Amino acid sequence: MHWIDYASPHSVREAVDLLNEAGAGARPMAGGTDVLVQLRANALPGVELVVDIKNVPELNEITMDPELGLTLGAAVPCYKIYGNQAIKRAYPGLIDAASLIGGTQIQGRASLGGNLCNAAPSGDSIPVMIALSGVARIAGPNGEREVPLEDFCTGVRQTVLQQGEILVALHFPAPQANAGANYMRFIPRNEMDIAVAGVGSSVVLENGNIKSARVSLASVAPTPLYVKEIGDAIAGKPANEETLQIAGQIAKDAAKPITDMRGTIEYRRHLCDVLTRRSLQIAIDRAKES
Amino acid sequence: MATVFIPSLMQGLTEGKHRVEIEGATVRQIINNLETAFPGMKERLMDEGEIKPNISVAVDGEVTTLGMLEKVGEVSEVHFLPAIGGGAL
Amino acid sequence: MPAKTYVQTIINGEHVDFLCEPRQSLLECLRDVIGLTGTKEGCNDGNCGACTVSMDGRIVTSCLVLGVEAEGKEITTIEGIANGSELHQVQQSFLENAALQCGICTPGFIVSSVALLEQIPHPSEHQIRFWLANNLCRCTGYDKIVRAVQDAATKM
Amino acid sequence: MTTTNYERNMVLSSVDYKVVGTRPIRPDGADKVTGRALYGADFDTSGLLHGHVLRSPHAHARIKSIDTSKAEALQGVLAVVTSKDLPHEADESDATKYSRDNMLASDKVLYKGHAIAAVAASNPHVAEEAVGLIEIEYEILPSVMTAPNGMKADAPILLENLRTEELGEKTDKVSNVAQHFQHVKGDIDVGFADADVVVEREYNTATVHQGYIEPHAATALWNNDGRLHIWCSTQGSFAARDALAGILAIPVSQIRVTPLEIGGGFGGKIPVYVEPIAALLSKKSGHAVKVVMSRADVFESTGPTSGSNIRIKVGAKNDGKITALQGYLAFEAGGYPGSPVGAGAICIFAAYDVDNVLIDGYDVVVNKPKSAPYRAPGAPNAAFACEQAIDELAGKLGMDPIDLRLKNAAVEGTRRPDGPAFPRIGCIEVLEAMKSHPHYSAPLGPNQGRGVAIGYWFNIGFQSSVNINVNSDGTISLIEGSTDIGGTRASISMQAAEVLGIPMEDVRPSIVDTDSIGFTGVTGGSRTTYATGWVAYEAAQDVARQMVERAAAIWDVEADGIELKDGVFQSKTDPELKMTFKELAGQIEGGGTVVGRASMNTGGLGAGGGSFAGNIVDVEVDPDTGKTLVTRMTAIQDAGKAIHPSYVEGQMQGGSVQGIGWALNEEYYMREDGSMANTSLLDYRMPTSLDIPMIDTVIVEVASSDHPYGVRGVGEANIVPPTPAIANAVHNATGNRMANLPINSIAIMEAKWKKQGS
Repeated sequence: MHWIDYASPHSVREAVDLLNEAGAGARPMAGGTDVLVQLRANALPGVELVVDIKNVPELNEITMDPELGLTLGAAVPCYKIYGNQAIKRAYPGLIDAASLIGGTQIQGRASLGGNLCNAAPSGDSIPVMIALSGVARIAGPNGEREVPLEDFCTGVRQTVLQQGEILVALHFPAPQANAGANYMRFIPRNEMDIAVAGVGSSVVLENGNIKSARVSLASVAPTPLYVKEIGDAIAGKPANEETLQIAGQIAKDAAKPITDMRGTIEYRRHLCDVLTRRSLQIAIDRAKES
Repeated sequence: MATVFIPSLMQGLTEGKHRVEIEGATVRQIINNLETAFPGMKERLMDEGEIKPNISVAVDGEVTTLGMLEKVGEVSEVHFLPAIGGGAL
Repeated sequence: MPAKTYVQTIINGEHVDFLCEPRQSLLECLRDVIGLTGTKEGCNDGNCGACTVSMDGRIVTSCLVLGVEAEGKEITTIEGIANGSELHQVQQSFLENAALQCGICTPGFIVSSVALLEQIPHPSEHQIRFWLANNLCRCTGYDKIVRAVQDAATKM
Repeated sequence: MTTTNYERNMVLSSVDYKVVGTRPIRPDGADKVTGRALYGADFDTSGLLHGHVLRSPHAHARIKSIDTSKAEALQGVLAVVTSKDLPHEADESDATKYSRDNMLASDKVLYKGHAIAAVAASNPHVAEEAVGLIEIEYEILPSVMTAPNGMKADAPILLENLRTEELGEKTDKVSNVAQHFQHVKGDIDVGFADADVVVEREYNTATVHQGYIEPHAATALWNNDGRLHIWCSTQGSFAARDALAGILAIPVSQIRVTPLEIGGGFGGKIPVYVEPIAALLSKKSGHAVKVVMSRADVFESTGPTSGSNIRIKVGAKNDGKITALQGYLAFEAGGYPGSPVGAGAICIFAAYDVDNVLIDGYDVVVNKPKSAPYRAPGAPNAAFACEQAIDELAGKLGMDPIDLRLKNAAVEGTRRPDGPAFPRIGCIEVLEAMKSHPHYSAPLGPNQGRGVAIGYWFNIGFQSSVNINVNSDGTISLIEGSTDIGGTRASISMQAAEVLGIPMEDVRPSIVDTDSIGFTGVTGGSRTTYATGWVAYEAAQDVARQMVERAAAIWDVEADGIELKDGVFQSKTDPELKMTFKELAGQIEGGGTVVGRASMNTGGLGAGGGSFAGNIVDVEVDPDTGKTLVTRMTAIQDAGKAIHPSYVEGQMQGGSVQGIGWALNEEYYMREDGSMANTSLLDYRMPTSLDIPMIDTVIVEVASSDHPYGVRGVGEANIVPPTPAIANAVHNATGNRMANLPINSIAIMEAKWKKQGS
């Protein structure tokens, strides 16, 4: 690895100043499970300063409010998320994602904020965070701003973050009554793998019908793909197999995958159909139990 | 006399015979006597006094590491085989 | 060459201070700077678990931690698992169940397994397999490792 | 999880011993569970430098120039080496040139990852940075990745001097086919004319890696007295010494190899890679130099095992008697000749006693790393093809697949297709153990299928050496040269202990360097417990003889009147005259120590008759995604005699799980440009603990006819049957035959879609 400097700021202001001064030569790091691998593989050749943001208290906070919802610090590691009983009850879809990123060791370091900022098409937590209508709270030299998560990733490993900006927290609205969510991916192994395709879904039920739904896909486009058309098409429809088939078909049509070592175009589109149906079914079951 | 098995790709030298009886108490003697009976064998089997690296000799079923020095019994079977490249050796 | 960084840690219960370059991983620091070579490198990208150590009570792959990040942390490596001359039950169970062949993955498996049994004292087979999925073993087929952890759980 | 009402790890034993067959704790255990054991990368010495290797970014290219000046100028760099630092004599043979060029490329690079230059620096990061400053000009050439493509008339040629060798005869055509051979038994035309049913199929297997967890690591010190000392992780310290002597053109006596603990090898640590580079860097810098590979280096630059193209034709009578077998095997050798196609051809039909057989084998160079041995090299590829064809034949005949195999099973005296006849073997016994296992008749759930297969590996014997020193406290120190990859300190010590009637815990085994013990072959070929164990037996017999003589001198009686029984030396006639091994040992030190020695050749290829192994496998296939889970697996193998049954089971379980990985996911995924895409353990996808069930075992014991305890090596045969057994299980679950490895979920869905479309 080439020489790097390391800084460990203790406030958002300090972190933003460090990053702003260093410009393109600086890289924020939370758990480091992507950044260190990329540095070692010479994938970040211009980076000379690593700004370790996980010692900023604000980035480690978890706050749950029955009215306002969940605010998750950007650097909170996965194990703290799935170890949190309140999140477990209210946002089981987040738990799905947090407990399948990497293995036990990776989950001791990796964060959902980091997963989002890494902006890999396969990022496991992003689809369900989009499905849950998550919003990114960003701090920068010009103050704070908020971005809906479906707009956060702009390309392969590219995000809306500008020079000097960091992701501070992820915010999720309080779950509605009769709501459920899920993340499901397909991997060849049972753990420690990159999604060949993934689906995050959320539904709200009303009298056995789908009141609203949001579905987002992983690994089938340059960015996590929010498929608004699915929600539009199945809202108001009964929560049954026929409706799920409609959703699956739309997902399959919306996917724009490539063929690579993890899957072919045809197989990935097929998976979008299967996984969308399966994921929505779990979200529906959870909504019924809630 | 030992029974020497001739690989199919060498049977051009032995008028199509796939097994022949040859005198010899060592692999060296066997090869020398083979050459007398079927001229050209030696050139196929040996290079600079050693068995070619691509060929191995099995006496009574087991490939030997002693090469030309390996003893051959009165009723032994001798096979010339392709050497096991990339194998466990 | 720019300056090295001074890092203060507690490793296996002892105060250990060391100097390192920011680019050095905790794994490199343990092995090359401090001389604790029991923690192994198998892949250097977090996918084999051979470098597993416990940091502030949580297992991590030390190849994905910078040495400088260890400032103020408590770290337990394979060298800190036994209690003096007495093996930890997990170590003893690995031996009695022949749960190692070449042994290169063993330090990581033992550190992970000890953490598992602290968290879940009586894990199911599935829980053991799930917890250990970040630790690769190419020799054993995992059967005897899972049995060793089960054995340790019953004896602890 | 399956509930069991049977023994999950059975040992079908007929002979009992005191130590042999028990399960003591391995002698090196404490070091290995506490982190104290020193592996390849753990070695340190004063003034140690770190080496880093520059590797080719191209799969096939001519090297036009190398400029190392910027690297040499970097602060902290002490040496830079290239192929020019290797000896290249004027009369260098092709084989020698290949072995040197594979260490450091001279005129051409033949695969991505091919080593070209190396740097030594005081800091490994600086060495890496310096490597980035070396400038190389390439002429990029078209590459070829598979054996069938490499054999095409218009294929890019890798080695301009290469001519196809046909058992000593060289053709004069420039070709990528390094070797063609043929095995003939009977007349297949007659055999097929006789057949009522014929199955003919073509199969392909992907390139796969051994996947040991420890990357290659070596430290070299080329001392001022001209002697080269290497500390490395190797399967054979003598093999490493001899390879180094050839590559560096120095006498073996100038080289001393000290083997460190080895973190897995499976054949892949028989060749040397970083050792000669470390040696050259040491010579040039005057320091000890350590070179450690990265994981990507391991995938891209060390031996995988060959991908292959195999065609099978099998004919049988309606009653199941096989009348003819024909095989065509074309194996990728990698950049230089030497695939395991020869071994694959020996094993492919070894389980069958058939009169008419024809096998053609081809060794083809392609732009991938030079293949290295991998556990039963060549045999799993061969079995994947043969055992599926046999399964298909059983289906056509309406026969139980194990019954079909039993009807045609090889027995003592059966002539293998390559000529030699089998000594005593356990093929039938393994098949019978499979058939009677509760797993074979257990019910299956929805989307599940069961498959079986049998496999063979011939095993090797060769040379080993053991010295035993008797200590005055009644223990013995056992000095040997076989590096211990999987518990062989225990299995070797146990055989010496059995002879002397002492517990294994009284044996102190040490694995020493090449200056300190007689020649010992590699830990490979399933030979260590068989060969070094046998030599330990002989060395212990030597100890026993000398101890008897000592007792005779003490008692003033004739030596032939004394026997050693259960660890007690006693007079055959006078019951008063007896001493335990320990008591006698306590009396000998003053009168000169007892040192037992043995060094012998324990046989060649096929030693002990080899080993047969079988699998029963259940899979569950998700009909919508194609994802395949192995839900139950039973491994059955003939161990001859299991010295330490736990480690025999461990071999069987480990081989089975490597086989699962090979069957379902593992492959070198090659990009268009000839580079491997999945060079991390994340994307290479070896099985994790969560991917597999417990692996049940049955150790069958059909004693080999030569080893004193009847041992057969067990390290390899167990990886032969998993891939076809899984393929057969997938067929039974889905109705589709899978002709290519890996059988991943995409392949399963494509087979399904193809069938639906047709």
